[in-house]
Amino acid sequence: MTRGRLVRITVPVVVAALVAALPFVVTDRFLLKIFTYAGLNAIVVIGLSFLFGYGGQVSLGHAAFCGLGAYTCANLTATLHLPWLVALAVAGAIAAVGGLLLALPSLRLKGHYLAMATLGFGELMNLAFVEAVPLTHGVDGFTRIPPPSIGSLVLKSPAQLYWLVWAVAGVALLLAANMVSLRPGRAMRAMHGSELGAMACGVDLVGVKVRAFVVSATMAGLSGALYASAIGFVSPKLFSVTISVGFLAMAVIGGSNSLVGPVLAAIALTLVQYLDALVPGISREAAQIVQAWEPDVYGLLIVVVVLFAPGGIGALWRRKRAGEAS
Amino acid sequence: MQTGAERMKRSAPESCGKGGEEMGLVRSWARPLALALAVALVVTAAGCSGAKSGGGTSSETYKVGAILSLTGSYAALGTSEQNALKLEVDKINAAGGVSGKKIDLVVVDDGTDEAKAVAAATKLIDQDEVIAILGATGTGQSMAIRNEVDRAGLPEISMAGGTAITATFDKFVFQTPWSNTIVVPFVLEKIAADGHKTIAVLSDSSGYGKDGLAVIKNAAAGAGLTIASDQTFNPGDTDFSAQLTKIKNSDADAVLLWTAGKEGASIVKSAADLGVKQPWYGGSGQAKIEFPKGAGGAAEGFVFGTGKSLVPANWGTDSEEYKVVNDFATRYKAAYNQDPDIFAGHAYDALAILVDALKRTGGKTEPAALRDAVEQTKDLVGFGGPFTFTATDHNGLTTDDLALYRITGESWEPIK
Amino acid sequence: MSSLLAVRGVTKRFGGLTAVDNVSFDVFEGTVKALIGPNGAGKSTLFNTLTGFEPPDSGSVIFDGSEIVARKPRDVVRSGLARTFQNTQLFDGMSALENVMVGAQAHQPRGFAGSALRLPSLISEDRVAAEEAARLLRLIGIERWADVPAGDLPSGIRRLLEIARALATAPRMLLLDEPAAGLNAAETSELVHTMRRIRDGGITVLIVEHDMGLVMEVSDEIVVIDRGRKIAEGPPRMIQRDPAVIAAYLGEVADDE
Amino acid sequence: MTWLSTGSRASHGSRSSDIVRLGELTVVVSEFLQFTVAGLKSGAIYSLVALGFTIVFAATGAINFAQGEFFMLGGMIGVWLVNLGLPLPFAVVLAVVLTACIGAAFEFLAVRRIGDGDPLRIIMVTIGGSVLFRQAALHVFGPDEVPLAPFTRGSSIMVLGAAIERQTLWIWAITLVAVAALFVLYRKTAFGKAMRATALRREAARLVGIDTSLMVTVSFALAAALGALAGLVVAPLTQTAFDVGAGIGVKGFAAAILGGLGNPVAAVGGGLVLGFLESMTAGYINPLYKDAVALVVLLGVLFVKPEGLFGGTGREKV
Repeated sequence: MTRGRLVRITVPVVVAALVAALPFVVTDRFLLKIFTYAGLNAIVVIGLSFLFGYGGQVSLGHAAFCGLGAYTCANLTATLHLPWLVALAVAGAIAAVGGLLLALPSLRLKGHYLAMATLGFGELMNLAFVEAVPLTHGVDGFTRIPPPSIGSLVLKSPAQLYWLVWAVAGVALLLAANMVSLRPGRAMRAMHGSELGAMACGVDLVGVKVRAFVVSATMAGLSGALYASAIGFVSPKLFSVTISVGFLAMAVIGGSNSLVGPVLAAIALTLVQYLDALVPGISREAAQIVQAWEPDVYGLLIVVVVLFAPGGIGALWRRKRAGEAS
Repeated sequence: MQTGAERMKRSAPESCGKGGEEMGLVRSWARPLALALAVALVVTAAGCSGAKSGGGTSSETYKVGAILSLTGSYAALGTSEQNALKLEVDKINAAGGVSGKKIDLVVVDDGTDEAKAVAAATKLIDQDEVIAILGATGTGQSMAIRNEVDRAGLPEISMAGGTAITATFDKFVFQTPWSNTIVVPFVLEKIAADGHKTIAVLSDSSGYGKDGLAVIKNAAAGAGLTIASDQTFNPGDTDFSAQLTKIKNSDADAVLLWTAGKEGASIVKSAADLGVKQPWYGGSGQAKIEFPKGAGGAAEGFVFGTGKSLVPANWGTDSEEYKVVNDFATRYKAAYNQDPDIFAGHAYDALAILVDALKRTGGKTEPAALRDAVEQTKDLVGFGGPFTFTATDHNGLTTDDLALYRITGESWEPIK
Repeated sequence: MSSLLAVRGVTKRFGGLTAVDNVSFDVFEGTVKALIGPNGAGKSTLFNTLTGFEPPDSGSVIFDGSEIVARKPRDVVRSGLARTFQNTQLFDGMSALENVMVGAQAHQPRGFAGSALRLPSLISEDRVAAEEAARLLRLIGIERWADVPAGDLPSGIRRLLEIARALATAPRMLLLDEPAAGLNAAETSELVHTMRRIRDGGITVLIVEHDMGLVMEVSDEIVVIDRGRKIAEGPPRMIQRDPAVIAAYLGEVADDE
Repeated sequence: MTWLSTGSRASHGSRSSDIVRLGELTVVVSEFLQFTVAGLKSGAIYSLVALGFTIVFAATGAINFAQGEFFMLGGMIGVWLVNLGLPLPFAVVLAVVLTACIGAAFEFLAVRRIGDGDPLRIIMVTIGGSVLFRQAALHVFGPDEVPLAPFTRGSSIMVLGAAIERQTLWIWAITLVAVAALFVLYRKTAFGKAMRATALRREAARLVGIDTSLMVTVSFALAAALGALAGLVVAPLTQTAFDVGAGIGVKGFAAAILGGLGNPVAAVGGGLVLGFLESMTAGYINPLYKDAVALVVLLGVLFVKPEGLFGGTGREKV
């Protein structure tokens, strides 16, 4: 085994071990919860970057898939008392079906049209979440969703929830990374680069687009289901188009043709929201100012990254790597 | 512009050779992830130490948490609440605190966002180790944090008006505003007393409006009223022609508007323009100055019911209530150069209830004891009126604490 | 020699304009045929009608004995008819090698699930595809650009890369749309050798080209269209002397002046 | 839905004399008229916003996701100017001009910097821009809803039992004037011809000496002005606030796509049709489903007939 290969295998293992070890270092329940939020966002953003960063298919409706997963899980566990793993699987499946239903009629749409169609889908789903009171409990929100449980093991503590969410995030990252590094990744990047060229190569554009949407929606749905059972409460506001825009911002800032960049962006942009808890000694007033200006930071970051660093974090990293190598 | 060849030279060394495709990717994500984790660990460790040094309930102070919407769509409400809480905490501390210990108020902004409210609750409970949570500002946020509150078993005193907060009962959750369950029958009684027999109801589809509508439907018959037309609108709507036309053409003698949203002003304006002749009634949602101001004269004569304290003299100038409310209003005005709105009042009450309970526990802050003490609140005179909680009533106010007002010009006057 | 591609009465209209008007010709297995004509004659449109990108309004296209007129581009490619574009349609963000590897996907399942799980069969297929792509780059003579993003390649290399990519679909026949455009003299002569090698490898070629020198050098037969109609067909020497062809090209020169 | 059983018809249904039937008919007619008035009122507003989308789309092939924020900025700046003491007419004109300048500056500083015109990047920049506009309005003008005085005071005009607010007349008049002015600008002036040339064939326009980037900037300014005008003229009826832009943006886009993107006349038609559909839904089905109408229209048109009802340049060519 060469030294390079050893590094390539050991580094991810070490990183995974560090992620797993975090709850032993950090005993503060609140900080663990924030890192759990970051993991939940990361799962969605991995799926979104798969679709958007690699496939070039924009979605402004991903929060709706989270909602589908969350409400499915909530109903199956809180109302029907089904085992949590079953609920999680069904939640992912329902979100996948949602992705399929959005993808099929959207096949002809590109760029701006797709953006608007997914935005319309997101808004419509949000109205549905508000109006479908028997299933969603309307604007008041769905409370008392049972925590995740596997068999007789109930995952309640912040550390357990953190491990669960990041384990799912890790699996999602691994699966997505495998797909983008092999044939589907090339097909999606080809589709992004030139649809005509991809067609001429015999790439099954319809199949690839639909699969990219379904994979992406499934990850969002799983994240929503995990959110519902980890936090215990969901309401339609959590699945609004504003949230979708936030996910897209994470994917854009993270950079296209990258999964790690978007994961880092998801972590960073989630942590920024809780700056007061993370930065020791920050005054409460300063923290409040930061919170008030948080959307500005998002907006500015999107504009700046798109204008001046179109590749996002992913490209910055790649460039640095190239610089080191030469 | 670089030439192709120049770019070539730069990118050529990047090549990792044939067959290294899939491994290249692993390498590309491994290192940034490692970096991120390292940063995260450092930040977290720092955060922990920071939290530890400042955190924990020290023996010298009571740490009280408040989850307020200081940004987002309820920012105006949350800001009033923060003003009131700071004013009262300063006053209490200046007078030596409660049972000799000062209050340390920890305010967290939830940005009118349920997810942030939940995080805020966790932070207050686990990082700051507060003894109770005041808030949240909004009904959604108040509901969202219940799981956390239940887990910790400490009292939550909400300042939001949604009936759901105490109607879907939770042992640990209390509420200070006049809820729909008492305001609705009070206003219906007034409508009937004015000689009306049938009403049209116009409510919004938010939690407050939906909830109000349900109470109206339950209580109308009891007040001798029939509902001739039942119309709804969505928060954010700007055109109400459909609803108002139907109300205008209905047999209703009067219109009852139930909304806490900003749409109220546009609705009464539009009603005047469309020739809706029936008299209008409403609830606490209209007890804010933006309503008559925004309506620009169209709200003239609008009658609404809410707490007596909107005009403290309602209580009678020699009453205990008057003293409490007037004293608060005077100090608030002196501190912030504006009259307190009802939201400031609800915050005042939340703190007052907690402080009263603390006095009765003799300074003990065990969650169970404190919760029980809050539930045993009896005849505590606050902004909303005298509060008396029971094991089944966590709202604690009655129709006796309400009064009727009529809009005149850009303000209102109590109806005698 | 049998007819590999038989075009029969293909017609394509855009609104009132008839871009391709009742064109028929054959391309015989193992030959290089050139499709020439003045600018705007309808050559690229004809290419699109043959490859499923713009189905013709009427007519029939028989490839290897079966009708392909109603087939989608992907199915046309899978039946063994690959193409390049006048405006190269490369995947700019991907390396030259990756571009060529995409061509192999015509005959592979999409492989989402298999890739996610890194099934050994899929990994080895991938390795084979990479080796095949490298071989094709060597065949075309651009192996030293293998790891350069396509967007950074000079335009001549881009044209060659597109040919390599088309070859990766394992075609029986190649349709090349102006492969020599933007190439210098040395590159053009290299292209001639490459095309011969492709033909000698058993791949039939139909080429649209403006460079008459190249056309005369490589093609076994030429078909000429003007304003959507076929005006001549035959071996290069015959076409060179065809009065209708000369008139059409002279007309173009006159129009330009 | 509960309200169906308690509608006006039910309450009138118990009486049986012919006079009452006639009265019922009058009510039915006046209700329909009232819903139509309301629909065409909202429709006119949607038309102005849709025109903004169309103008920018024609010039750049891009959808400006910040279009709704121009609507918001127009209203908020107008109210602010009135509060500064400016007479209403001046405030309105100045607010339109200022918003147009903001639109032009946005194009010049941000959108133009996307050299390759990649639609995904334009989408993201205009989304980022819309967040910044909204936040800027929040920081400058505050979080509260603010009222604007009607352009002329006085009671509504009654037509066959339907009331038409005076401000509604203003909305129609201003929409008409704006559309007419646009028509004259585009069809009758050399400047307009340059704009159209840019929209049709950008490269060709550049070759004949037209400053195409200026034309794109002007398109953004015009789109912003139309949005601002819509926001100003409707503010006396609805009040306005920093967060009204996103909602109206979706409605305006639905109207534009319903008509067929890139076609100004179709944008106006799409706006009026959308307003009418919404109002009829609110009147005869359920007011709560009103917002869903625009979304269903948007998705339906995109999925089924992306070129819109009245044609246009909806679909991208292969």
